[in-house]
Amino acid sequence: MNIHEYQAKEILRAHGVPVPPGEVATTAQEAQRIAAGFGGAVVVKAQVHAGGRGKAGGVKLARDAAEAKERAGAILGMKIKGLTVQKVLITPAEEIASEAYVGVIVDRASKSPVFMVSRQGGIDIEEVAASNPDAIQKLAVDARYGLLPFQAYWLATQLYDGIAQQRACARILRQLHEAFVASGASLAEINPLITTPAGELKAIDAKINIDDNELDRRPEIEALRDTSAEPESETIAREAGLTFIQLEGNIGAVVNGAGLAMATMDLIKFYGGEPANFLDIGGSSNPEKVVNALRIITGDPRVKVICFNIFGGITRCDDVANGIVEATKRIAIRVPLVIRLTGTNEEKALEILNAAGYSATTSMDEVVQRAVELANPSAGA
Amino acid sequence: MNIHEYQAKEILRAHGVPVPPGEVATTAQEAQRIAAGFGGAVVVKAQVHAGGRGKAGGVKLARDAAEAKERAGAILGMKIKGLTVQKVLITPAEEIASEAYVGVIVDRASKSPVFMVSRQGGIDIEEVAASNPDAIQKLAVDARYGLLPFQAYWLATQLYDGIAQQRACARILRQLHEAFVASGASLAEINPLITTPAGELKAIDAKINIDDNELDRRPEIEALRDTSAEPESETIAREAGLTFIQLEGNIGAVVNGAGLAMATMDLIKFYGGEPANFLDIGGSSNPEKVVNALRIITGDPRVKVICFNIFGGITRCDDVANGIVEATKRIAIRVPLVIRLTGTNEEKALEILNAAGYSATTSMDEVVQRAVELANPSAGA
Amino acid sequence: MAIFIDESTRLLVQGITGRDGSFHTRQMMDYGTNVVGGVTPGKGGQRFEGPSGKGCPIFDTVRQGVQATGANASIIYVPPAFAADAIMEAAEAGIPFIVAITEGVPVLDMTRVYPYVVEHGARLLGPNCPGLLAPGRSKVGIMPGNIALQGNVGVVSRSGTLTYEVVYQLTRADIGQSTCVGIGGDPIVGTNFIDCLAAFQADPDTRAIVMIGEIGGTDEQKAAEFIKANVSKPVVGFIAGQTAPPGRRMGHAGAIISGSAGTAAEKIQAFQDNGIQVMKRPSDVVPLIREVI
Amino acid sequence: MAIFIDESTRLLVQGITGRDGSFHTRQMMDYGTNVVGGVTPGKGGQRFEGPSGKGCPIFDTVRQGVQATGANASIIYVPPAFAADAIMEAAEAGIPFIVAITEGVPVLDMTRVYPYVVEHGARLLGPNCPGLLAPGRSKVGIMPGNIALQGNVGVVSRSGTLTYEVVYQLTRADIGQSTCVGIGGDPIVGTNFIDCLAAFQADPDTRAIVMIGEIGGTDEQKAAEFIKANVSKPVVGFIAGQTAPPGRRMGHAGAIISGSAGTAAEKIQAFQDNGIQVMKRPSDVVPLIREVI
Repeated sequence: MNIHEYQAKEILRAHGVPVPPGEVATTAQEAQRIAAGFGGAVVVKAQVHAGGRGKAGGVKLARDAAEAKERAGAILGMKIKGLTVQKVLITPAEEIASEAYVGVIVDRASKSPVFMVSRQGGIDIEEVAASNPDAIQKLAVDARYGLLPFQAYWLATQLYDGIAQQRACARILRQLHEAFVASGASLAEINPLITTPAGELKAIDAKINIDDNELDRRPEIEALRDTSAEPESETIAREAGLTFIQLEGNIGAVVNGAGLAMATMDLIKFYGGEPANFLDIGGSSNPEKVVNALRIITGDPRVKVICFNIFGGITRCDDVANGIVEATKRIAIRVPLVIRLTGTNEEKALEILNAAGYSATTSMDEVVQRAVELANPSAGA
Repeated sequence: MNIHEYQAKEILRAHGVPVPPGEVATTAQEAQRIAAGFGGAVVVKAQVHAGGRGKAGGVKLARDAAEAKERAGAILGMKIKGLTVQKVLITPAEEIASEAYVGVIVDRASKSPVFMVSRQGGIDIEEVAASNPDAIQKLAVDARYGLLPFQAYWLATQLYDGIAQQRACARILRQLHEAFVASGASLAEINPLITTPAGELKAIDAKINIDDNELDRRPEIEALRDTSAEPESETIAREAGLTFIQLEGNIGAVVNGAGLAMATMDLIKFYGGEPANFLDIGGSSNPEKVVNALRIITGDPRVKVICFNIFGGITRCDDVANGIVEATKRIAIRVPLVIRLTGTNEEKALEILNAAGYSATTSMDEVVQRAVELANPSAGA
Repeated sequence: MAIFIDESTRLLVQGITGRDGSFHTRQMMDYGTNVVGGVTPGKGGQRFEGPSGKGCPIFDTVRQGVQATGANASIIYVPPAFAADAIMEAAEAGIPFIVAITEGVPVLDMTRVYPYVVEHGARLLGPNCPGLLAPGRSKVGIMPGNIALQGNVGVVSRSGTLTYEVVYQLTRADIGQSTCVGIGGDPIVGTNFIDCLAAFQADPDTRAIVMIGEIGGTDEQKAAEFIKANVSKPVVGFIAGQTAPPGRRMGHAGAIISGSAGTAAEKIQAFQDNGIQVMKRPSDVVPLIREVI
Repeated sequence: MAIFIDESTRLLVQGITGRDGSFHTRQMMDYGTNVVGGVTPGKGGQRFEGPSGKGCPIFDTVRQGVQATGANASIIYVPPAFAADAIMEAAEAGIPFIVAITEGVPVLDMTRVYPYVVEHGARLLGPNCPGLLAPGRSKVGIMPGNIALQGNVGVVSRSGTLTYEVVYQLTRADIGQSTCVGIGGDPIVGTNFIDCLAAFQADPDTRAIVMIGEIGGTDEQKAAEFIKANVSKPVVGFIAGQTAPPGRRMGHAGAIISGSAGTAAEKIQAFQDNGIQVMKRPSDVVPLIREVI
C-alpha cells in the first residue's frame, strides 16, 4: 500500500525523526491560511501516489501566502501519471547546505532489510544506482538483531564527516528503522535528508510503502489508506479480495493466480489480442469473488469478451462455476463468456456450468484464441 | 537488586499480567483502612527482601478489616532473617483451585533466559527441583527471537489441559517475559499462579530480581530500590561504588576484586582468624573509594585490625595508597592497618605509604597472618 | 527418486482442522501421502477422519506430534498471522522439511523466520506456494494430483496455477514428471530456484528440467548462471509477465518491475545467454522438452 | 607458543582515548604488544601517542581500523552501556579474537552478543575479565606484565586479581607461564574454562595447567569432567569462596551460591574426583606445580 508523503512524515516524526512542520490543504484558500500561519516562504507539494512529482510540476516554492494560494490552486486538480491531485502539503521552505539520501527496503537476495545511503540526495536513488552506483553504500540488517548502533554509526560516517552530524544521522537511521519495522513497511526513505547552513539535519521528503500483508494486524496503518488517490475499480477489487489492474485492451480476463494471470495476458497478446485487465481472484475460492470480478469487468464498456482461465488447486473449480452462474443471475452480462476450467473439482464444475447452459474447455490456448476471435473478428489466431 | 513483591506485581500488571489488586501499608491503621476498602477476607504479607516469609510468620490471612489491623500490627516490626519488616501488602484473599509455578531466569549454561514451569506451585522451586525434578519443565529462550508464541503455548500445555487456560497461561508467560526483559531482570517468577474455582488464572505472588548492571540505564527501576530494607552499611558501600557484606568476625578486609576478596576471607579463616566483612573496592581505582571503605569498616566496633590486600591491575596501587593516606587525615582510625600492595604502580605506592609512615608487604600470606595475630594475639598462625 | 519428498515422507499437517487444511489433507491421503498426524491447538487427542477409512491423530503442538509419530515433514495451512510461528514451531521440533502453503505472510516476519529455519537445519518451501508433488509417490501441498504423471522431468516454478498448467501440458503429451515444485512468489522464500536445480541435478530420476519464472527480482538470472555452471541436464524456461506494464504490482509481491531490474526481457535474455531453451507460451513446453529428451 | 595470542597478534584498542584505554594501551605497548590502531568515534584521523616514540592511528569505526591495519585482535575498554555494541562491531568487522575488559555489562545484552559473536566466527574473551598475557610475547589486557615469567604453566581463572596472585606466586618461585588467561566472572562469558583447557592441552609449550575457580554455577564441575576425559597434562585447581556465607552475592555476578549448586565444597569434590590437585590457599600453587612438572 502506498501512503502519502505527509503520512510518512507523521510516522517518522512519531519515531523522533526531525521533520519540519507541515499541514495538508485540499483547497487553495486552505493552503493560503496554512502558509500564512507558517509565515515566510513555503513549499507546496502535490500528495499523489506517483513518482516524479517535481518534474510533473507538482512541487512549487511560494514566497508568501498569496503565492501559496496561487500555487496550490494550480497543483490541486492537476493530473500526475493519470492520478488527480486532491491534496497538497504546505511546509516551510528550508535553506539547504547539502542533501543526502537514506532509505531501507526489504531485499530479496539477502532476505533482510537493506539500508542504502548516499551523499547524492534529492534525486531518485534509482538514478544514482544507474549513473553512479559507487555513490551508494549498502548495509544489510539482520532482523534478529535490528539495526545495531555501530551499524547506524558506520552508515553515518559514509555521509558526514563531523562527529555531531554523524551522531545525529546515526540516530535518524535508527529512528527510520524503527518506523520501518513498526509500520510494516517494505520501503522507507528520506530523500533528501538535508543539512541546513547551521548544520542541522532535517527530513524534507519521505516515502513509506507498506507491505499489504501487514495491514490486517495494523489497523492504524490501514486507516491511512487514501482510496480517493487510486482508481475506483481497484478500490472495489481490493475490498472484494481481488487483485485488479486496469489495462487498455478489450478482453476481460478472470484468472486464479498471479503467474497464470500474467501468462494469460501474455497469451492474449501472443494471439493478437489486447487484455483489458489483470485480474487475480486469488488462492482461496469463494463464489462471491467471481461475482465481484464480473461486476468490475462488465463496468468497463471497452470489454467485448470475458475470458475465464481457472486452474483449480486450493481454488476449487465448482466454486468458480457457482460464482459464474450466480453472477449471471445478478448482473446483466452483455458480452460473451469463454471459460476454461481444469483441476480440483473440475467435473462438478462442468456439471454446474452445463446445467446453466455454459460450456467450458480444458485448454488455455483454446480459450484464449476463442476470446481473441470474439473480441476482434477480423484478426486471425 | 531485590525489589518487593508489591513492586514486582506492579511491573507485571503494567505488562498485562492478571494480578489481583493490592495496597501497601506501613501501619496497622493503614492496613485496616485498606482491608476495609477491599471488603471481605484479605492476606497481609510482609514486604521484606528475604525468602521464607510464610514460614517465618510474615504472611497471614485476615477475615476482616479488624483482623487485618491485628495481623499487620504483628507483622510490622518483626524480624525475618535479620531484616525488619517495615511494609505489608494487603490483598484480597483468593479462592484457589490449583497452583502452578512459572518463572524465568538467566541461565549460565545455555547463556539464555530459561523458563521454568511446574504444576507444583506455591512452594519454592528449589524445593521442587530437589525433591521432584521431573515436575519442572524448562525451555531456553533464544534472546534474538524472544519467547515465541508456540514456545509459550507449549509451556502452557505442560501446566494446563484445557485450551482456554492454556491460551491464558501462554499470554501470561509472554507478558512475564516482556516484563523480565523490560525491567532488566535476572529472575522473574510468579509463584503461585493460581487457578480460581471459576477457571481464571491469577498471579498471587511474584518476585523480580534486577541485574545491577541494568540500573544505570533504567532509572525508573533504580527508583524502586528500598534502602530501608537493607543494612545501612551496605547502602553506604553501594553508593560509594563498593561491594560490601557484613560478616561476624573482627578482621576488616579491603581487597580489590571479588575472587581475591573471597580468597582473602578464606585465608583469614585458614590462619585461624574471622573476617568482619567482604569488601571489594572494584576494578576502577579512585582514592575516594578507599576513604569510604575505611569509613565503613571503622564504623564496626568489633573490628580489631584492618587488612589491605591489593593486587594492582586496572586498580593502581598508588591510588590506593593515596586513599589510605587521605583517609587517615579525615577519619580517626583507632585500629592497626596492615597493608599488602603488589602490581601496577607498586613502587609509587610504597613511596607514598613510606612517606606517611606506613609500611607494606608484597605477600598475601604474610599480611593475613599478621592481621590474625593482631586481631587475636592468643591464636598462633 | 524425487526431490525433497518420497515414499518415506511422514507428514504432519499444521492447521489440519481448518477449511483448507482439512480439504487438502484428504486430497493428500487420497493420493497416498503418508499423513501421520495433524496439529491444532486445543484439539489434541482428537482424531482427523480422512477418506476411505484413513485418518490420523491430532496434537496440540508440533513437538508432541513429532514425539508421537516420528514425522519428518510438515505442511502449514494456518492463517497468515500465525504462519511465521507455525514454521518456527516445526523447525524447533526438529522437522527437517517444512512446506508453508499460507498466502499473505508479512515479509518482515520472514526476515526472522528464514534464519531461524536455517539455524535449526531445516528446509522451508514457501510460504505462499503450492507445495510439491512427486507423481505416483507423494504429494505435499495443493497441486491437483490427477494432472501429473510419474516420469523424468523436474518442474520448478515461482507460480502456483501456472505450474499446474505446464504440468498439465506435459501429462497430456504423456511426458511424466519426477517432482513438481512450486517455490512461491513472495519476496522471501525458504527454497529458491538454485536449491531445486541442484536437487534435480543430483536426482538420478530427473532427465530434464522445466523452470517457470516471472517478472521481478533477479532470481531467474542467478538461476540461469547457476545452470550454466552446475547443471548438465537440459533446461527449458518460461517467464510470465512479458506483456505486464512496468511499475505495477501484478498480484503477488514477486511480480513487480522496478526500474530496469527484473523485466521479462532481461530474464529471457539471461536464459538464452546460458543455454536455456525459452518457451513463448505454456504449451511450448511439450515440443521443447521432446527436443531435449 | 601460547594460546589465543602470540607475536603475530595485531591489536586494535576500542576506547583507546578513555582513561583506562589509554593507560593500558601504553602498558601493552611497553610490554611489546603490537598495537596497530585504536578506535574512538569522532577521533578518526588522529594519532595515539604511546611510550618511547610508539603510537598508532585512531579510527572512527572498527571496520575502518581493520581495513587500514589488518588487525586480527581487538580489546575493548568502552563503558558498559556501549560494550555490547563494541563487541558486535568487532565481530562484524571480521576480528577473530575479541577481549572485553569492561565490567558491568548487562547480562541480557550478553544473551544477544554471544550468539552474534559465534555466528561471526569470532572468539570473545570476557567481558569483565583481565584479558590475557603470554609472558615475553604479547599482553592483551590489564594484567601487570612484570609479575609474569615466560615458561610452561598455563593459568586460567574466572577471577582477575586472584589470577595475578597465583601468577605472582609462580614467578617468585621461578616457575614460568605459557599463557595466563582471565575468563571473567560474569554469568555469560564468551570463553569458558573448557575452551582454555582444550587450548592448553593442544599447546606444545604448556606442560601443566593451573585452574582458578570460584563459588557459583557449575563451570568448574564441567571443566573437571572435561579434564578427566580430554586433558592429559597435570592440572592444579583452586576454588575461592570456601568460607563465603551461603545466599549472598560476593562482588561479581558469578559469586553467588543459590541452593545447593555451586558451593566450594562441591567444586573441590569435583576436582578431587577427576584427579585434579587442589590448592588450599593461593601460595600452595608452587609446591603442587613443582610436584607435577
